[in-house]
Amino acid sequence: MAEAHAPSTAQPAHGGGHASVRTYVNVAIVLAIITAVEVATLYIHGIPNWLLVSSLLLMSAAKFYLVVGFFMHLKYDSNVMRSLFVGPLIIAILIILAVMALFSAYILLPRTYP
Amino acid sequence: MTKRLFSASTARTVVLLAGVALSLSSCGWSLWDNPMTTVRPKSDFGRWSDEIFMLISWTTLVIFIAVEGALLYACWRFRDRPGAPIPKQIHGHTVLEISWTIAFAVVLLIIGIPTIKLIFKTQEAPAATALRVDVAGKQWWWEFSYPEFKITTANELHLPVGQSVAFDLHAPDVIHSFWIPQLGGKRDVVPHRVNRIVMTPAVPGEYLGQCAEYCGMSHANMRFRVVVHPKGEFDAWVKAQQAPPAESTDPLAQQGKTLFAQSACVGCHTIAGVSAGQIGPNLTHFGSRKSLAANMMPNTAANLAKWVENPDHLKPGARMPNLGMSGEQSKAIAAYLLSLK
Amino acid sequence: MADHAVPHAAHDPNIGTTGLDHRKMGMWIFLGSDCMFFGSLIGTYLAYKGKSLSGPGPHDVFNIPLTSYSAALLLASSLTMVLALAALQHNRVKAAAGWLTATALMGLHFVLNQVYEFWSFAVHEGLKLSTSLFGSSFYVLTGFHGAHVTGGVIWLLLIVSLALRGKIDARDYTKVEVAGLYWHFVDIVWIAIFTVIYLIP
Amino acid sequence: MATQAAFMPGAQAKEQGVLWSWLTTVDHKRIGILYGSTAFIFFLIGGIEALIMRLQLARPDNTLVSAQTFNELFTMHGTTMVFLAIMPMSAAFFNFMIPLMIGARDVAFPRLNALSYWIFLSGGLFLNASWLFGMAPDGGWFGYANLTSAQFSPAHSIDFWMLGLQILGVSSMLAGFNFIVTILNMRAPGMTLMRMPVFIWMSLVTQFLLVLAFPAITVALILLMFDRFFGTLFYLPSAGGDPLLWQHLFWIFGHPEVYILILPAMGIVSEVLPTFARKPLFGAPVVIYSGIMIGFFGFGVWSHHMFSVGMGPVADSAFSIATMLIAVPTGVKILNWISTLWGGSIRFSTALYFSLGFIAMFTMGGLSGVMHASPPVDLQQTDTYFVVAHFHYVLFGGSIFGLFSGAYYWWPKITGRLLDEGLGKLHFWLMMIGFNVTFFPQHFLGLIGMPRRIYTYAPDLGWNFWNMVSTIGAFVIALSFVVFIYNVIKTTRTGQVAGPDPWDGRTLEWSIPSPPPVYNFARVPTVHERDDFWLGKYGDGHGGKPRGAPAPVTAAELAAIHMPPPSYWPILLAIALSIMVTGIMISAYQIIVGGLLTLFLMYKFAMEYHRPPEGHGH
Repeated sequence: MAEAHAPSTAQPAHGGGHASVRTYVNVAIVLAIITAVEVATLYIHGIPNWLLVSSLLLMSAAKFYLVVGFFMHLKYDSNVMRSLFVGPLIIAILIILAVMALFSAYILLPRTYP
Repeated sequence: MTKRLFSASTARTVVLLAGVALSLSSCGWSLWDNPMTTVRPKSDFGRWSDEIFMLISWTTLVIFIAVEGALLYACWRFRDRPGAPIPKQIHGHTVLEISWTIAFAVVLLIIGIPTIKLIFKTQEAPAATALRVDVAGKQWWWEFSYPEFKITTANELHLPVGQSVAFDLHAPDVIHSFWIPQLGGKRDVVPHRVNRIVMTPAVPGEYLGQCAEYCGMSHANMRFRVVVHPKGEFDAWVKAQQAPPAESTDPLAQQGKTLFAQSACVGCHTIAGVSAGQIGPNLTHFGSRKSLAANMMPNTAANLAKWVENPDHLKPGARMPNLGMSGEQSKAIAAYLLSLK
Repeated sequence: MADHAVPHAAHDPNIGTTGLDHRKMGMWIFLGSDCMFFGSLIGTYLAYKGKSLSGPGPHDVFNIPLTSYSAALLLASSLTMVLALAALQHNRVKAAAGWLTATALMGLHFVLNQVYEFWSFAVHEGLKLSTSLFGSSFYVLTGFHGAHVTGGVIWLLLIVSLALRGKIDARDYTKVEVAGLYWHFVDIVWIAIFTVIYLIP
Repeated sequence: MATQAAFMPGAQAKEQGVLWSWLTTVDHKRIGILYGSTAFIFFLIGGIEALIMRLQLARPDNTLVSAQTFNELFTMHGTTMVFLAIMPMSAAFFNFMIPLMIGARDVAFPRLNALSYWIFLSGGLFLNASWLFGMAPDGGWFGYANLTSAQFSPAHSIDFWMLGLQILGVSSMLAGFNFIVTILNMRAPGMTLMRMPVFIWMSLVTQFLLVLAFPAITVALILLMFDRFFGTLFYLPSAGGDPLLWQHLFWIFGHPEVYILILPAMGIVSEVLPTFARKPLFGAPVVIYSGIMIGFFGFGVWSHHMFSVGMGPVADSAFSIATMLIAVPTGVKILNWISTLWGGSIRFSTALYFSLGFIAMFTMGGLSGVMHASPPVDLQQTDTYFVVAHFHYVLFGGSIFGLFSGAYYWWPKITGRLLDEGLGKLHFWLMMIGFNVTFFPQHFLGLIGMPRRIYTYAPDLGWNFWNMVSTIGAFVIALSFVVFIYNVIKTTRTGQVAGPDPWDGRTLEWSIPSPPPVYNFARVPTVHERDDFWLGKYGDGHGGKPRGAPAPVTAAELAAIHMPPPSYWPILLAIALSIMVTGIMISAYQIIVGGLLTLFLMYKFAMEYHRPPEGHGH
């Protein structure tokens, strides 16, 4: 990352330009389909819980990626912009997971008092 | 302008650091023996922590001397001399960097492994034979209950020597921290959950405890007293506590009892057979306690009368209201309470 | 269109020596920071999930069809937002203003849906801020998201008003792009909230 | 609107009066001076609070101040030193030095920079105004729930603290965004990230910590505000709420905050040592990566502040290991600093004294920190004076020594005059001695059981002597600052004129006049290496020849410099924001009026320069 962004050597980096209106519409259609599937899974009974949760998380991650990558042009943007957003996002997710673990410790590993 | 006073200042640095080291090594030792010392442990739990503390202390002392020594030596050896050429422009040394990184990692392993072992060891479930004590930290006093014996007392904790004790810590109001320095580390007393600390007092004697988490106005006055008894003595104490309170024939005490029973006292305090208030400390055997108001002062008639008259004056923010007792009334109540052996 | 930022770098105070736009970079950092903001709120919600002592639980109150419709609205508004940017970059200012208006209206619709949702939860389901941990954490989390959407709507409408007054053209596309980044971010936060809070049982 | 006239240095000030020119300034150097002087005043206030506490604790059962006052003092001392003294003193150096050291003419968003300062000032004044209302915050700088709940703290004191921190958080985050963009996007041509001075690197890491850590406390404070004003249950145990949620959110912010306080000082030391040892920083990339590691791991160790709350052995172990890991990059840094001195030709200036003091004292603070990384040991030490000693060795022995090193080092650049070296060394020795006399005995006090945050103690606990020693030391520290202030006053008029490069410096700021002109660099430099300015003077020692003096700057070059003109929107916006936030304590109407005003001013602020100057783009 260091040398790639030497001032005055970087390419002009502009949002837009790289994705066409057609791409945007296609992405939106995919987003709509995923959302529909997400909601539909709620009404199908008999899916094991782990499968439901993991598939919902997977689908929302896909939507997240599509919006960030295409609508926000991060897929085409400079590495600097990417790391400015993805780094904090990773820290935020890790902290959410850690907080969940800390607060569920009492449920998962109940301390038995005789 | 930047080149003067070199040798004199270095000498001063040396003297200063030598002084620091001296105070660390010599005058330190004689003063560890204090009523709330953490480095003269009197329980298994305290001793284990102290062992790791000493391990880390010696390790870090070696590092400390090495680092500060290197710093001072570098300052002396490489001081600017008149007419000195520009020093060689060294940018770094990869092998050195890697080796001291590894060295630090090794030191941390030395400290880390026993630490992790001890974390699990000290947080094991207590043995079935352990004595259970329910501790409630309240603004700004301590309640101790022994469910096996059906005893409740306040601000004075009595324990048998050599028996494992499991403290279950409750906080009805805000966060406190239960700490008896000589018997080992502290554990916070947190509303909404029950914390636990387990230890085995090893030496009979009297120890002091104190709340160690800021809990409001009189946090500094939330102290308690711990008595570790030889085995037989503890049983006797339990028996005495289980007995109904003594009836005094002293007229002043009798008058005090009447006053107590007729006033707002009964709303907060329990005295077996007299009242059943739950808010303030249980006073059934109040006369047997050595101190008053969460170990703030000796439990004497004069102190107690002052306390009853105006609690807030002695203990800022005290939750016990000023009941407007006259001097005579408070003296009577003090006489009654002190008769509750 | 400013396809050659570097030669102009000395003149445009918004373009840095890397050729990147200050405002855009600043917005990305803000969004990174906002990840931590919503991360803390979502963490709070999850830490308290299932720990309410009383009151209706999440799946007693949620109106999934309505919320799905809201989620679809926000996703659609993201599409109109990029279309607005694309139109402006081609200097089609009127079209851009139209897409921006559509975006803002969908955002507004989302907010109104949320107001209705809150109202019906409070009145029909008896879930208030002070009812239970669920009530507290749900309203604060989704409420702050709603506040973000409201801020975005105001921002977009201000840009529309500039466009209508002829004060925006292709040169100013970065302004719309930066507003767009914010808008899409609000959308992805909703993607996360929708799944984590509404859908996962 | 689109015509952003070239702002010629000094012209505006002459037309509009000195006060107005400072109120509307957007010059990063002036804002830096504002930050520095404001922070120093708050530092003195925090110091006076500390002295009163030390007086109270000098003797057992002392009655100089009441319990309530003492609790207010330690709350305000902590809050002031962290948020109103050390952070803005660092911000003063960020403001003044970052553009100079990366070869830029200003920060990325000059008006936003002014806004950060004015919001900081209003937050600081608001927080301290609580003294005037007799409602100084008394919940500790950490404000642990549920003591701060409406039930246990019904007075407005907690509101002052809560809203004050919220305001200060806005200021810090705005500054953070600004500096990140400035550093990443405004470096002089050729200054790659790895060629940046280490101070700039540490500043960059600090800014990331700021913008990523503050949201956590923002959320924690929002939850507290909702609890206190709108009846939510977040920290209410009787409704199932968990007070530990506050502690987690607070320390998710609070631990990175520790590095926010120390990393700038580490950066300063990394500049001062090479200059006075006349040798490059040893292992500069390692120092930089260590800083990044410290910053990143800083987000993963927060619960080591909570070993005593009963998280269970698994969490205790995980956070213990993570905390020990963070000691590695810290130790590596210290050894690199010593190696920088090694083989050098060391000139003992006051700035270097303070840097050496930093290394010596921070090492001690770091080593006692290793003790707390071990939960069993921490259980004995947490919330005792041992911890007080530890973090003062880090924050005073570390941050303050480092910041004063920077002050003596960059003073000539900022003012054009040198501080007196003799008085400087007197300041150093008084501070060094006073500091150790004050805080070293507190290790003993902690080990013999003295808890923190107590306003009084019994006479029979063996604490009397060391408390008295500590109090005496505190007054020696106070004396050292009297010497510093005298030095500043004396040299303002009579100090030796510094010239552009008094220390034979290595980085770009020494290549321009002292004090620098408004535009900093008449010609933006091109950078080829780290320590480029030094290499230009002396060559690289491997056959690279020194570069000659650059061609003189032409009038045409000067005329082409565009600097942003002053703006009064930042200060107005800061006032409006304060009106809105304080409305929470006063009335809903004030919130609405303040909010609308804020919105309006944000619009005016944004529209002041709707377009870049003419000539851009097409």
